[in-house]
Order: sequence, then C-alpha cells, then structure tokens
Amino acid sequence: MADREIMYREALREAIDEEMGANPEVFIIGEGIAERGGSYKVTEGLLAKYGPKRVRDTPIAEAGMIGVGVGAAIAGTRPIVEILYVDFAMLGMDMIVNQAAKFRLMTGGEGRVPFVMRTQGGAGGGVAAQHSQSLEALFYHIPGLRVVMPSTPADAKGLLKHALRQSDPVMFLEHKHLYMTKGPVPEGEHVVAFGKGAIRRQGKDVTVIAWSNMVQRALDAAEDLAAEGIDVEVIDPRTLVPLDEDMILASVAKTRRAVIVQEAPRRGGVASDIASIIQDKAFFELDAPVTIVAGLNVPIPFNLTLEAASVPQKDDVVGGIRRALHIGPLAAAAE
Amino acid sequence: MADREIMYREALREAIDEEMGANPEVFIIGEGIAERGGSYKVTEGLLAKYGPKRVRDTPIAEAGMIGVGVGAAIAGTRPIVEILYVDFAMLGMDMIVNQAAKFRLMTGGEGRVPFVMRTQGGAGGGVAAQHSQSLEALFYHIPGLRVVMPSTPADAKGLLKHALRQSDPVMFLEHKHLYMTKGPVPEGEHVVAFGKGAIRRQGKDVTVIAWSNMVQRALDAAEDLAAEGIDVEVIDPRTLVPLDEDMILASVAKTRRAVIVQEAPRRGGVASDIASIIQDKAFFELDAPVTIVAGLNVPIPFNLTLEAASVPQKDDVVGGIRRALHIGPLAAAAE
Amino acid sequence: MTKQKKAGNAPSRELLEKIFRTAYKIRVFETEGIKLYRQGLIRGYFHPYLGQEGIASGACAALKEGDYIASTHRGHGHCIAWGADVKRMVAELLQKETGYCKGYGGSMHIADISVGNLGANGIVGAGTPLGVGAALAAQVRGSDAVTVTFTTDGASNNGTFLESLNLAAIWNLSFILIVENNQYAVSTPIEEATRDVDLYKRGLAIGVESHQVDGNDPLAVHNVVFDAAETCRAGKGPVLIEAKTFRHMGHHVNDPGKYMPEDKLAYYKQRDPVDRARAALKEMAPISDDDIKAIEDEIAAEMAEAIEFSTKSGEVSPEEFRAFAANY
Amino acid sequence: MTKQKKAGNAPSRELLEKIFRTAYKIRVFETEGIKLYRQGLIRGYFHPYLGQEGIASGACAALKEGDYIASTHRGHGHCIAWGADVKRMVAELLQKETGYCKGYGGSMHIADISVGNLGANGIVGAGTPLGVGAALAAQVRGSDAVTVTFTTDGASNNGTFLESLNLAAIWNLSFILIVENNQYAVSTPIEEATRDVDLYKRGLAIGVESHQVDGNDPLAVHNVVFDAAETCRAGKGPVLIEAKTFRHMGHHVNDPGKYMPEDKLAYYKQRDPVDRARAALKEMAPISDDDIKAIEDEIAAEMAEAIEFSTKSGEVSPEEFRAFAANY
Ligand SMILES: Cc1ncc(C[n+]2csc(CCOP(=O)(O)OP(=O)(O)O)c2C)c(N)n1
Ligand SMILES: Cc1ncc(C[n+]2csc(CCOP(=O)(O)OP(=O)(O)O)c2C)c(N)n1
Ligand SMILES: [Mg+2]
Ligand SMILES: [Mg+2]
Repeated sequence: MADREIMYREALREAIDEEMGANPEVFIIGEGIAERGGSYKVTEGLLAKYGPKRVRDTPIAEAGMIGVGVGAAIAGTRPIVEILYVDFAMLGMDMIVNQAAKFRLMTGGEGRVPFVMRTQGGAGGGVAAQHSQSLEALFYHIPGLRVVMPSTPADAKGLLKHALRQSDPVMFLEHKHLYMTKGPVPEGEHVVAFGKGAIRRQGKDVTVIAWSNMVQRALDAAEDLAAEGIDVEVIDPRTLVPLDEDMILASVAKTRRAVIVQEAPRRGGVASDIASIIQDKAFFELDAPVTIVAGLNVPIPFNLTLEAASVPQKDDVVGGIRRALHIGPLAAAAE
Repeated sequence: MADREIMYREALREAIDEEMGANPEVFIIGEGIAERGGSYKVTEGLLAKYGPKRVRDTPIAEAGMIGVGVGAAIAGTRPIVEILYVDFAMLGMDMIVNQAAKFRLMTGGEGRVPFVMRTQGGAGGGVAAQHSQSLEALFYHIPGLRVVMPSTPADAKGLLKHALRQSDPVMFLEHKHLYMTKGPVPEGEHVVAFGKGAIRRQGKDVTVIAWSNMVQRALDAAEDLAAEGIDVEVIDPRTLVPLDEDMILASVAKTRRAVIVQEAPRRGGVASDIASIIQDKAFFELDAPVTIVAGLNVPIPFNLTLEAASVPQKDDVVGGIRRALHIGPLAAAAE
Repeated sequence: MTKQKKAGNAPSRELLEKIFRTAYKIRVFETEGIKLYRQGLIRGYFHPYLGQEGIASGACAALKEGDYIASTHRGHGHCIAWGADVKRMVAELLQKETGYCKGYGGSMHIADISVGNLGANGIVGAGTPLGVGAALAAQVRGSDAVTVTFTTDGASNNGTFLESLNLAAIWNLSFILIVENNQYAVSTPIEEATRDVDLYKRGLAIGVESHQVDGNDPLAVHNVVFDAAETCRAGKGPVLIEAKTFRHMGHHVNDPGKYMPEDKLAYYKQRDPVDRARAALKEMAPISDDDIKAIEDEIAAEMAEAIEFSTKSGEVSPEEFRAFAANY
Repeated sequence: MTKQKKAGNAPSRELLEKIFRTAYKIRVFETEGIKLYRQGLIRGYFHPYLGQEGIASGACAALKEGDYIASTHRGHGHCIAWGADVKRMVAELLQKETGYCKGYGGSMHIADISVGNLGANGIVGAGTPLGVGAALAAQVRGSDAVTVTFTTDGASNNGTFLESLNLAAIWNLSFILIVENNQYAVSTPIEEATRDVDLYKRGLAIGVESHQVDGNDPLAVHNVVFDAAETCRAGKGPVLIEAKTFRHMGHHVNDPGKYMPEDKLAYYKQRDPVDRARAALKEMAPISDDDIKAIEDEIAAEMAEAIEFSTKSGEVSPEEFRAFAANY
C-alpha cells in the first residue's frame, strides 16, 4: 500500500485520467462534468486535459445519455456515462435492462458492451426521497450487469480501472458520503479485479457483510463490540456482481453467524439474496439465522432525524450483531 | 365457488367491466386496447360499452402513458394503464419508482396514487430476451408499490377488483401463458383482498411457495411426488407486496421444509427475499435449507429448447423438492 | 382563486394588485428563505425562484378554482402563486410536522393536492406527464378544469416533453405547458443543450398551439395564459407557452452562478418582474406609495410570522414515522 | 459495400442493379420466411418488411464500409441491404447455432457487429440512441463513419426520438435518422397517434436538417441519403429523413391487417418499391429481361440454399447454453 492518502473522488478522477491517458477510446459524458468538473468534482481538470470530444456536458436526458453510451460501447469504444443521482438512472432503465444487459446474449455471445455508468446513491443531507435511494438491487437482479460498490478510495480507483478494461456493462455505484473520505491509494497501475471481496477486519465470533457506506458503519460497530470482547469479522464484497461467495462462506464457516448490513430498504434487497445463499450453502454451519440490518421499507424522508431513522446507523448494526450472537439454539430453548 | 368456468383474460375483462360500470372514474389506456381490444383480448368490447373517453389507445410512449396514469391517479381518478410487456415498463421506471411509489411519503401521507399498471411477463413462445422477462423483483424492492401476481382466473378477477378500490400504486403482473387458462370465477361481486395467500394444495412434508405461472408447475410436481407418497403443500401468495408471511411461516412450522419456485432469474429475485424471511423467522423450525428453484441468471434466449432450459420446468421443481427433503441433518451427516 | 378577467389593455386594479402581491410575496419568501438556508436552518436543496416571479404570478392569476398546477424543483413561486399558506411552506422547509408534507417532503416536494397543486418535483421533466394526467382526469370527469405544468428549458430536451405533450395533443386535453426558459440548466447554457433555443417551436412541430412570451412581464404572461385557458376550456387544448426569463442568482443557494454573464444578468435585472408588477399597479391602477408600502409591509409581516410559527413547531417523532413506514 | 456514387439523374448500371438485387432479395426472403412461419418452423415474432424494401435498399447503397446501421423490430430488410448472409439469417430464424446469434436472438435481434450492424431491436425506438452512440464513437475516434438508424413512425412519439436526435445535433454527429413512416403502429393509424403526420418537422424544430421522401422510390431514397451522408461527413450532421411508405400486409405474420384501407393499400402496391427498382434498372440502364430473370433466379436459389443449409444445421445444446449462462 502506498503512503499517499487521497480522497475517494480524487481516486476516481485518477482512475479516469489514467485510463483516458492510456486508451483513446475511453471518454466521459454527463451533466455538468466538463466545464464545471461535476457535482462532486470527480471530473475536474479532465476537459482541459482531454478536450471537448472526450469530456462532454449533456442536456438533461438520462435515457438518451445512457442509450448513446450503450451504443458507443457496442461500437467498441469505452464510454463512461455519469448520472448525477442513481435515482435518475430510472429514466434510462430500458437502455440498461433491455439493451446493455441483453446485447451479449441476443447476439449469441458476439456483441459486447463495455459500458460504464458511474453514479451515486445513498441517503444524507436532506436531499429527500428522489435523491437518496440505494438502488443496487435493481441492477443486481438483471443478468448481464456488473454491480460495483467501492467503499474506499483505493477500491474506487482500482475497480474503476478494471471496469474500463473489461467488456460487460458496469453499474459503478458510488456513495454521496464517501467522496470526501480519505485513504491510501497506490499511484499509477492499481487494478482491483471484480469478484474478490476484502476482509476489512478479522474476527472469529460473527461475520458482518457490508458494502459502500455501510462498511465504515460496520467497522465502527465492530470497534464498539470489541470493547466487550466480541470479535467481529467485516467483509466488504466490493462487487456485488460478481459476488465473492467463497470469501463469505469461508468466513461464515469460521464464525457460524452472519449479519448483512445494507442501506437499501429491507424488502427484496441484495442482503436478502446473500442471506438466501448463506442459508442454502452453509445451513448446517449456522448457529443462528442470518440477520439483516437494512433500511426501512419506505422512501427516505426529508427531515434529517427521520432520514437517519430510515437507514441503518451504527447502533442498529450493533443491535443486529447482538441478535445474531444471542439467538443461538440455547437462547431459543431458553425462551 | 361458482360453477361457471371462464378464462383468465375473461375474468380480467369482467373485473374491469364491473368496476368501470360501478365507478365512472375508472378508465383504461394502452396500446391497441380500444379498437383492437388488446393483444390478449382482455379489453375487448369495452370501447363499445364505455366510449372513447374511458377506453383509449395510445401511441408507443410507455413513459408518457405511465406518467399520465400516475398524474390522473394523483388527481383522484382510477386509471388502468396497460403495458403490453412488462419489459417495456422499464421505459416508465422513473414514473413508477420516483413518482408513484414516493408520492404518498413525499406529501406527508396526504397524497395517494390509486394507479393500476396491468402488464404481463414470462417466457414462452420464442419471443426472446426483450419480451420474456419476469421483473416483479424490481417493483417488489421499491417501497410504496403493491405487487400482484394472480395465478387463477378467480384471483385475476378478485385481485383486479380490489386493486381498483384501494389507494396505492399497483403493479398488476399477469402471465402470458395464463390468459387462456380456465377456472371457476364467481359472477359479480368477488373481491380478493391483498395480503392473503391461498393454500393450493394441503400437504405435510414440504412447503412449496410459488406464484403466477409457477403455481401450476408446483402443483404438477406435487402430483408426481404424491405417487411416491411425498405430501407437498403448495402456497400461492397471490400478492407479493403485501406478502402473507403468516401463512408461509405457519406452513413451514408444520412441514419444516420450504421450496420457493420463481420464473425470474435466481439472483436477487423475490424468492431470495422470502427465503431470507423464512430462515430469519423460522430458523429453528427448519430441518433443511430453504431451496430456491429459479430461472438461470441469463436473459431468455430465442431458441425454444433453450428458453425452456432457462426457466424452471416441472422436473426442476421436483428436483428442488427432493433436495429439500433429502438434505436433512441425517443426510448431511451421511455425506 | 376565482377566475380573473384577462388583463388586456385595461387590467383591473384587483388583478394588478393580486399579481403584484404574489410576485412580491415570492420575492420575500425566497429572500428570507435564503437567509434561513445560510443560517443552516434549511437543509437539502433550495432552488430560488428569484427573477422568475413574473411567470408564476401572471399565470396563476389567469386560472380558477378547480384547476391544477404541477411544478418543478424550483417550485416555491408556483406554490405561493397558487395561494399556499407560507406558514406551512416555511414549516416544511424547516422539517416541521406543521409543514405541507410534515417535513417528509422538503423544498422539492411541496404539494397540496386538496387544492389541485400536484407539487414540486425533484425529477426534471416529471411534472409534465403528471400534469397531462390531471388534465386527462378532468376530461374523463367531464370537468372544465385546466391544468398548467410549469416546466423548464432543461426539461424540454427530455423525452417526457415530447411524449406527454403529444398525448395531450391527440386527446385535446385542457393542458397548458409553460416552459420557463431561464436559459440555463445548472451551469449549462441552453445554447449548449440544443441548437434552437426557441423552445415553443417544439409544440408547433406536433401540431400544438404555441407561443413565446416575455417571462419577465407578468401582465404579458397573464394575458397569454388567460387566452390559453380559454382555448383549453373550448376543447382546443393543449397550448404551449415559452416564457423567456433569467435567474437572479445561481442554480441553488450554494451556487455562486459565476457562469452567468454579467451583462445578461444586468439586462434581466433591469426588467425585474417584481418591479414591473409594481410599476404596472402604480401606472394602470393609480395607487399611492403608502398603499404599496402597506402591502409590502403586510407581506413582510406574514413571512415573519410564518418563520416564527415554523420555528416553534415540532417535528414528527421517529416513532410516529416508523409507524407510518410500517404501513407504507 | 464500397461507397456508391449518388444516383442523381444518371445512375450507374452497377448502382441500379445493386438496389434492385437488394430490394428483390428482401422480397424473396420475406416471402419465403412467411411460408416457413406458416409451416410452424419459425416461432416468435416475424414482422415482414414487404412494401418497404425501397428504403433499406436505397439507403444502404448510399453508405460505405465502416459505416454503421441500427434497425427496428422489422429488421430483416435492413440486415439484407447491409449485405448479410441470408444463410445465417434464415438459420437464426430457425433457432440454429449457425445463425447470426446462434439462435439466441431470433428475428428481432439479428445483429452483426463485425460489419457495423448494431442490430434489430425489440424495443420500439431503442435503435435511435444506440445509433447516435455509434456516431458518437466514430467522432471520438476521429473516423468519418456515418451511422444510419432506421426507425419508425411509432418511435417518433417516443422520448428517445427527441433526446437522442437532440444529442446528435448538439454534437454535430454523423448520424442519419430515417423514419420509415408506414403510417401504422400495429393497428393504430398515425393520425390517431399524433396531430401532425409529417414527422420530418420534428427535426426542424430542434435545428436538424430534415427531409421528406417517397419511401417507395428507391432511387429517391438513395439520393437523399447520399446527400445526407455527404453532409454528415462534412461535419454538418445529423440529418433526419422521413420516408413515407406502407406495409403490404399486417403488422406481423399473424395479423390479417384488416384495418388497412384497401384503396390506400392498392395505391401503395401500385407503387411497389421492388417493381420500381426493377423498372429503374430496365429503363435507365438497359438490361434484358433474361438478365433480370437471371438475377431473380440467382436470388431465389440463394434463398433455397439458405433454407436447406439452415434446416440441416443443429441447435445449441442446453449444456452449452448453460455453460454460457454460467458466465453471463
Ligand atoms: C432527471 C433529472 N436529471 C438531473 C437532475 C439534476 N438537476 C436538478 S435541477 C437541474 C438543472 C435544471 O435546469 P432546468 O431544467 O433548465 O431548470 P432550472 O433549474 O433552470 O429552473 C439538474 C440537472 C434532476 N433533478 N433530474
Ligand atoms: C417500447 C415498445 N412498446 C411497444 C412495443 C410493441 N410493439 C411492437 S411493434 C409495435 C408497433 C410499431 O409501430 P411502428 O413503430 O410504427 O413500426 P412498424 O411496425 O410500423 O414498422 C408495437 C406497439 C414494443 N416492441 N416496444
Ligand atoms: Mg433552466
Ligand atoms: Mg409504423
């Protein structure tokens, strides 16, 4: 690991910059990304460096932007389409679900779609119901899409570089709260392959699986519990599709208990799917049900207190871990 | 139950007809639904009976159709928007996800959206990747939507009538293979409330949960296994949101084993969520992992043999049930 | 909100005063709101309507009870012009349970369906299909209600614009689409977003009666909307109206708006719609400066009271919210 | 598929023959395909291009190697005009592994990205953004490739039409959008789908060079597309071309098309594009009836061979498919 610490948004910029430098077919379009450098400043400086052909502002036309990105990818270039909020990607769902995800199958495997949609989700700051969603589950369910959710600056860089070198449509989902977080990021070549999780904390008592903004929350909860002698392992899958099942199952085999933390609403989220996999493949290794700590089944409200109440906080994660630890066969028998 | 047997599509028509007759604020729009009576003939005769103001053809503008439907619902009428294939609903996802589902929350509970989107999904007949999807999981995950998937003509009628009387946005998902199936349907007033499942077959050895077109497949599998003395209970939740958890958990408490059958791809489907609920709430009652029988994680191919291979067939359900029955603690120990 | 006579060349004192009051109230609301925002009391997004007051105030005065409006992310002005209670608006911005949406909605989602306000919207362009839907509902009911959707130059490049206006056209709906062409989408000038900046032409291309108007002239807006409403009520809708205008500041409170050319800004500030509404009232319906001052003071007091009321109001508790969520 | 000279008033024999061959091949392909469909050998959807052959054949003859096309659900004609191997097309329709998509795609999804055919599409309107994307790719690469998207009257009421054409316009992309206005979307006549049936106007409204052409006149189509391609290669794209035409039968093989007025159908059948391509070849580049007969026989033989080849081909096994799916 490098000594140098940079911000998540700088790491993203570095990835784009390096890949644009290395490959003239990488380009980026989005609302306000050129002149203005993007709402989160990820693309600052790229216009000056790579010019208006490869760094373009667009009108407010998400379906069109995503569509032309998919078309450009089919034609063999490597577009990055930045969508300001993942919520707005709903306008381009046809292009994602019916075109990008299906083109390879529909062409008998010949056609590929090296398309990267960068966007951000998550609640925070009172931006309300239409600007706060965590929608990874929608992409996760559509075969053909890769779903990437980096939680650290280093992964932001490494995963984005990988996204720009592979051949399938990638939903690259950042989190609005992470842009200003800092961490060590290797300079230059640093590529993180899809499908390999990261163990963020070693532990033996319980496995916590979390991604994106929830990783830090899980680590904070683990820290709290460590004071009580509870030893929590925290796994960050980094990419949800492909998912590092092996890492998750190996950890659960060791700890015999699992907690999954997601910011998205509980109903039909990715956590449910991971839980279904764990209980299926590790049923006889589990000492307790897989516990899910997730958002409420409700849109995110504007009021900041209620906003916080609608997505998992550190204490919710602590509560989930306690539940997973205490509802064992004996606890159940004792009830 | 009535003696009279009618087709699923006739039952749907009857529901629309009766509700339009009873309530002048119910109306329907869609592509080719007026003059032509709809691709599946559900709306045949309605134009003549209710006139062009309440039965309208639309241009090919799914986002617009869904959007105006949501607007008309917010304004207090009860629109039905027919979308030819659920795949095309992807064009209107913004209106579904960001408007219809969120309006009630965003207005502090005051605004309601009595909007019904009727559409159909499912594989069959070689209509290929963009006309064969089962996309209920996408709606299921969005808080605020009701997700209804009738498997019988009686439920088609009763659930649609209920949909047209309640106040939340309903994704009414029919199956292209069911339109011509027949069954007993009560004449006149017959309303099936949301959130109440149906036990399609009583059994004591294993609980199979299936919806829409998969219900019959589960029943066929149960019939096969009955010959071997295996007694399968088949539960049809009928509505996925709200979900009749009580019925499912009561059945699992009895059988101690559960199999969930869905046509949609395995990854991130509704089956995963139901499995996550069962293992969470009935962990110590389960003798085996909850087994999921689902579609492959791939778009539906055109070739009919491969199309069949990509979604669960009767034998796959039989296999899933056998797996749930044989992987018990003893079986595991014997391995 | 009873139906107003068209201003024409001899507008009534009542109408002129109404338009001025509305424009001024919006000005005060936004100015005070920005202060609250800068104090950290309002959170999330706040898109001021400063500079565009002429459109909402002129247009809404041409409509009547039973009509509908739908708005944008820059929605305070429309809401006020539709007669909203500023108390409940401020309370909403301050996340209070006395707000229009109990504090669940915030600036981008204030709605009051009880009076036909379909609400602001956080998705650019979304108000258009929703408004067309309300117009469709009116037609199904056989009511003569007109629906106005206020939309934006940015939204005119979005698919919803074509799809929904076309639906309104083939069904002859009583729908008026007012494009507030303030010539920017955040920092992107309209010249970079489309080749032809005269957006009314997009209506003509699909057979929709379409007009262009000076959005900074409240009476001109009033007249064209008045006529459009008549056209609609005669069964000849929809009508598209492009109103050219300009923001007085950046896109939202935190946007310094440096990309806005100073000369252009000065040009539009010289044609300030609030000043023009005041001037029209003074010239066409002689009124003393004192009377004007009295109106302005009254509005300032109303706003001060709204802020006090809102500050004192409570918030929905997490428990109540969780109970609400459990049935969502 | 080397670049053709514009036909103008004195088209070359080579060009005229090429256009006729293409139009005739499409005619034969569809006619034989419908037979296979009626025999139950082709499943799923089959939307015949009969009656519209003039557009694909005229347009594609104006393009050159390296250019791109994107098509619709009614895509066989474009695919053939782009030079596809009918063997692999028939094989695809018959679900065979020798098909363009190994039988995974079918009629609505035939594509051949190796030669710049972005494919047919089952989603009405989707080819437009995809085509604009290919044009964008070409511009990023600095290539002079032109992209043609064939689209439909139905798609012109869809949001993708406005959004993507506008993007092409602001970026001056080498993009030609050909709207095949066959005046129906399934059974819905265009008059019910929009007020102004002259669809080229929608391009004008956003500053795009736009033309209307008789889609049943292959040479006229050729000339306007040729000019459009020149315009694009000069950096002045995009260009919109509305080609009026009419289907010779219902929407798909199983649609009797009773809603199509007989007189209108007769009118267009009198202006049959295949006949016109043949007549043009005969008149402008004198050719004997025997030579024409030879061309027609050759094409019939090619089709017969394609059917035989395809019938004998095998299908992808479920095992192979499952292996493919496992990595999807
Ligand atoms: C569909 C969508 N895309 C992007 C945004 C982010 N956004 C909010 S306001 C805005 C600019 C809007 O410009 P315009 O539509 O002209 O309205 P104005 O702000 O000028 O009133 C953008 C891009 C959004 N809210 N919705
Ligand atoms: C987005 C979408 N909506 C609906 C359909 C169903 N559909 C297939 S073809 C068709 C009619 C198309 O008419 P048009 O676009 O004019 O093309 P044409 O069939 O006349 O060539 C419809 C409605 C579809 N495939 N895609
Ligand atoms: Mg603007
Ligand atoms: Mg057509």
